[in-house]
Amino acid sequence: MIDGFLALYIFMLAAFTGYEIIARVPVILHTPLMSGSNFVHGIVVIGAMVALGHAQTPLEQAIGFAGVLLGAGNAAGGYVVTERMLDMFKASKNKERG
Amino acid sequence: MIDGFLALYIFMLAAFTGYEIIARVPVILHTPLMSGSNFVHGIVVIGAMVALGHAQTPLEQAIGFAGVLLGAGNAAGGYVVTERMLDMFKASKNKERG
Amino acid sequence: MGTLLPGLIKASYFLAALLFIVGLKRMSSPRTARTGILWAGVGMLVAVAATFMLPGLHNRALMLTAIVLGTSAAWWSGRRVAMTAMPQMVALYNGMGGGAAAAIGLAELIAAAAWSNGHPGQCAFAAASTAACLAPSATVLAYVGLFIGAVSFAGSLIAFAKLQGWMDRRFVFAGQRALNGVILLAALALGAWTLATGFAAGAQVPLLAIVVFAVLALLLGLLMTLPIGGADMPVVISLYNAFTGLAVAFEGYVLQNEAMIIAGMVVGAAGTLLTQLMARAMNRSLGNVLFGSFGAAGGAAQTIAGAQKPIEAADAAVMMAYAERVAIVPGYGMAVAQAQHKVWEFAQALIARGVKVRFAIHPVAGRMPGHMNVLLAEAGVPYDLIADMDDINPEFPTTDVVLVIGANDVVNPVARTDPSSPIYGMPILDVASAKNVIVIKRGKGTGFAGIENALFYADNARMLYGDGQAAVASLVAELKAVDG
Amino acid sequence: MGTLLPGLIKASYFLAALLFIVGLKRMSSPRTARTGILWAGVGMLVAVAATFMLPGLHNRALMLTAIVLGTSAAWWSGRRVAMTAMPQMVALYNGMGGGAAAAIGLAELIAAAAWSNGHPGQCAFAAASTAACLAPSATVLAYVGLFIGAVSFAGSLIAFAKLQGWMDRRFVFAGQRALNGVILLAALALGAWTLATGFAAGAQVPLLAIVVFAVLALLLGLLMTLPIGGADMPVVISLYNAFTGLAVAFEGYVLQNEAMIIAGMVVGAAGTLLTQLMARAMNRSLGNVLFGSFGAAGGAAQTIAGAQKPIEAADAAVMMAYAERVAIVPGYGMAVAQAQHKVWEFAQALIARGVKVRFAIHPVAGRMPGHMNVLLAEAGVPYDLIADMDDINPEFPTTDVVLVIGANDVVNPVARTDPSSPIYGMPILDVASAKNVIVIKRGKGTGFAGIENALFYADNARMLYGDGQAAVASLVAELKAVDG
Ligand SMILES: NC(=O)c1ccc[n+]([C@@H]2O[C@H](COP(=O)([O-])OP(=O)(O)OC[C@H]3O[C@@H](n4cnc5c(N)ncnc54)[C@H](OP(=O)(O)O)[C@@H]3O)[C@@H](O)[C@H]2O)c1
Ligand SMILES: NC(=O)c1ccc[n+]([C@@H]2O[C@H](COP(=O)([O-])OP(=O)(O)OC[C@H]3O[C@@H](n4cnc5c(N)ncnc54)[C@H](OP(=O)(O)O)[C@@H]3O)[C@@H](O)[C@H]2O)c1
Repeated sequence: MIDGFLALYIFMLAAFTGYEIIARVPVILHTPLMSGSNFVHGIVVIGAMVALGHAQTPLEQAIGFAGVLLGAGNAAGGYVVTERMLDMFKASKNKERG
Repeated sequence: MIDGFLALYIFMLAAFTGYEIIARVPVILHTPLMSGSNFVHGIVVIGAMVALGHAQTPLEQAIGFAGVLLGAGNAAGGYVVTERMLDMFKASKNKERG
Repeated sequence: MGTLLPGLIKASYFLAALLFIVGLKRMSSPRTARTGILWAGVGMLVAVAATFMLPGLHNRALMLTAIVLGTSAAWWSGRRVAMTAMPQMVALYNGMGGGAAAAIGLAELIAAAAWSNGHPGQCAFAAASTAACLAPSATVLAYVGLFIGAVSFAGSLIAFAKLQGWMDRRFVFAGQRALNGVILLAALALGAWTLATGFAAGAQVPLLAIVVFAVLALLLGLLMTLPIGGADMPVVISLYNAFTGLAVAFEGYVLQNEAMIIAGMVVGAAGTLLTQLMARAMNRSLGNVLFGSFGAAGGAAQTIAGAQKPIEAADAAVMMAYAERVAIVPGYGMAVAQAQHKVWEFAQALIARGVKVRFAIHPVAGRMPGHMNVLLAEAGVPYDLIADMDDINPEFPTTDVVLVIGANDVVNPVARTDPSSPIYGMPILDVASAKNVIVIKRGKGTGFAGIENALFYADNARMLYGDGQAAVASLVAELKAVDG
Repeated sequence: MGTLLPGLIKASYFLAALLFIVGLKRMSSPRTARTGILWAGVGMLVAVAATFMLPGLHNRALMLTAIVLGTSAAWWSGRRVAMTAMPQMVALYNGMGGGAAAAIGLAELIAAAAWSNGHPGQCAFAAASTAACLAPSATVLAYVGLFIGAVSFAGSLIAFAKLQGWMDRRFVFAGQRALNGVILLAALALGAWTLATGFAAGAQVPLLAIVVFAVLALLLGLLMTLPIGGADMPVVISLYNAFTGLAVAFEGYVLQNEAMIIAGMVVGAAGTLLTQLMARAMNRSLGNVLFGSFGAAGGAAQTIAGAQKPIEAADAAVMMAYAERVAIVPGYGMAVAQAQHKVWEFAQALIARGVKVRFAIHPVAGRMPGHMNVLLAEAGVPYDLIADMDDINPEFPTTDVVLVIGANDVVNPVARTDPSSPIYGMPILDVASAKNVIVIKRGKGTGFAGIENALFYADNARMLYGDGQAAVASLVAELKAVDG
């Protein structure tokens, strides 16, 4: 069980970690990083799976199904888009230079 | 109760937080920062207080007493030394300049 | 096996959380960014696989169907969309995440209320999974997560529609903010009432109340986003990205899932900072973006003495061909014209002649932070030819020619000189200090801020009118002509 | 009140952890550093006050006595010590923290074992505080924390003694590393044995075994640190700082105290990084610092062609008086000579004449990272006159005179040219590229790495022999003479 204060500690530490990581991101990576963090909260799909897995009534099943569908879309779409953007940041070694 | 995995999460997040904070420290602050982090682990004094507070035998009391003494020294000494060092980093506004 | 499997699942979640953080960390440096998303992706796979193994889950066929459908649709759309449409795709996927978080909250609250209604006097709300009583803190966070998630869902979809060009106008009407306030208050009251009812021993919580609560949140997200102009959308998307993160963290608490809590909270904090950075770089407050009527005040007619002096492509090409240093400043117009490939072709031709070429990027050029960087990277510009504002501003005085392509606000000296201007105080690329400035744009159109630009009337500035792509193409052609 | 007080205490611990993190964060920028330690200090007070409120604690009088004694002794010594003795004071206080962590582990393990011995068959080890069984993970971490804490305690005290000058020699003898290995193995075996005994139902754990375990750890800390040279101590202190942090985190887990876990872990991670940064800046591996015999190999006699060319203080003063740009490079010798005040006096005199003066600081100049910065700050040099290596290296070619004061290794070009040199690969201050170099040192002494320096034989270098303080004082006097 994650009780109240333990949850607060985890919330706080995770928030600091997220904040500090982003604080060092160069402007050049802002757009891919927004997309990358968008991918990360795609983890919501596992929560939706749990909700669907416990759904009993058709209403609950429908909501759970929608949740998994949307969550999977978040994760998959976020991944593809981020990967495509980052793929463009090639080092210049193999390019001709001025 | 902080069970095994919760503790792992907290260990991990705290480690990331500490790492990321230091990763941004300019060289100019390395010595005071070493001292500042030395102060922070002076929090050990509260653990020593708990240990002494539960001590029953004279041996346990002696160990607990030593722990509190040392822990208080860590905290107080770390604070004074860090503060003295940081006090020297004055902005140059009120100084004559070249 | 009874204790091994749960242990393994917990370990998988731990690994996933670790990989997310390491992945995001790696994404913060250009050298490691590409592997960063890979690491995070592995974390996601591990977490999903572990969740499949969770004992006691039903509806596994439905689950698999939903995952396959959601994944393939998103994968397909994400693969084929054009690079310039990335902002709206991020909005779309973000909205989906918000919707998923809201769905979790809705499902858990409905199931919990139904169970409690059926077992009067035992629990305020019980967790659907275990039939154990939900802690009051978990119940409250379930509501909060549902609310935030639903706002993010509806808001992100509107943002998507606007950026996609399906909804060009800003919907503004009198009393809009008051209406939003009323909806917010109604939702709060309803939420508080169901909570109080739930916690009153033996009282029944009407399930409909929870659904209405969710609908109110959707409505608020819709109405909040409708009046915001398309150009402000990136800040709004970033904000909703943070919202979704928080919603995921809160629902993670309800489900007692540490991976969700940590991933959601990391994104919540990171997204909040990113939003602030974006808003600050545009020299606006977040409140102004959300509630302000930008452009209305700043549009006051200013006229600038002098005239814009046009230049022919041939003359411009010669000027740069014989320059020692050329800086290229792209802006939103380059994105509109999709001119980045041509621009790089032109730059390469200059480099081949021995000209020192650099690209100067303003942090908020375009419509997303790093917008220009992504476009230039797409065209194949190596990132060490790309200079930040702070690095290149001191170099302009020794630069022979600055070529401005579809940039306007980010090079507008008014930001330094006119305190009444809406962009006053925004740091700009100081191109006016270069020896010569050539500006490519289609006509006398203003930029995002809707204000006149004194640069275009400066003595050392020449205008090369035309669509960005066509204009640069003619520069390339004329440069070839110079050689032979 | 039964639930209010524990809640308040938990909230205080949360606040303390938060303040520590925010404090450390603020210490990472020169502008906010001074308030950073204040914030952290408030956190400490809050945590200590809350702990006093903990219900069920005995020995409160003893507790107060220990706190008053420890605090006042440390406060007094910390106030009156000279600025240059800071490194050893940090070592001392750090050692105290390690000792405290070890004491907690010892007390908890002894109490737990005693309780279990008295209640056979109930528990492997029980927590002294609650008489509840200690989880196996907590028992193991109690041992680990005790071990690390004791190593840090003994090692830090040796480091203190060495830096204080009480112990000049490096104690090296044949088979030293083998002996350390044997002690480590013996401690591991003993720890494993007591754990196994404890977990075997009904078996008695001899309390003496736990004490012997602690003594072995102390011995190891002692023997590990004795052979390390005084100049390597800062890296070692930083390592022990990280050790203490970890020990505190582990004992925090044993006591189920989140504030200790978080503060300890943050310092553990931060200290590890800092140690790596220090070792890397000196171009050595941590293993080399701990086990290497530095200097022995590098001392191979190199001779450099040419001669050192002396200069008189009067000539040096004139040269700088009429220079446009002067860079001052301080090193360990300035610290030894306590010349920082004189140096700043001299710099001010130059500035008053219109000379552009900057201080160039190498990251590992002196004997601690930032050593020079602290000394210059003490003398009152504004920190914006102080330039990092990366910033100033490109400026040396346009600098008229570089004044090197007691620096040697950090300006040794051999680091770039001779792969066999022990400092090969270390980035250096490229002072040789300046128009003139004046070097203040007492004679032909080598620096920390014990190698010859080609710079001193360069055509554009002149030697101003003498103690750092005296030499700069004569420069000040001669500069006055220039003016009349
Ligand atoms: N980057 C971000 O994160 C972000 C987010 C939201 C808002 N903003 C705001 O957006 C603005 C960005 O400034 P900016 O200088 O990049 O762009 P801008 O100020 O919006 O100016 C764009 C210019 O490009 C020209 N243009 C449009 N289409 C063109 C085409 N096809 N070919 C050639 N030129 C074309 C337009 O003039 P013509 O019509 O005459 O061609 C216009 O003056 C700032 O005000 C910033 O605050 C930025
Ligand atoms: N900063 C750190 O974190 C750290 C930690 C550990 C080790 N180190 C190492 O320490 C070295 C630091 O380099 P450094 O250039 O600062 O110092 P250094 O290489 O140790 O050289 C110091 C020089 O100062 C001279 N000196 C000593 N006492 C003096 C006095 N009273 N007046 C004038 N001159 C005096 C000595 O020559 P004379 O005897 O001829 O006067 C000596 O050549 C590097 O090798 C670095 O790796 C650094």
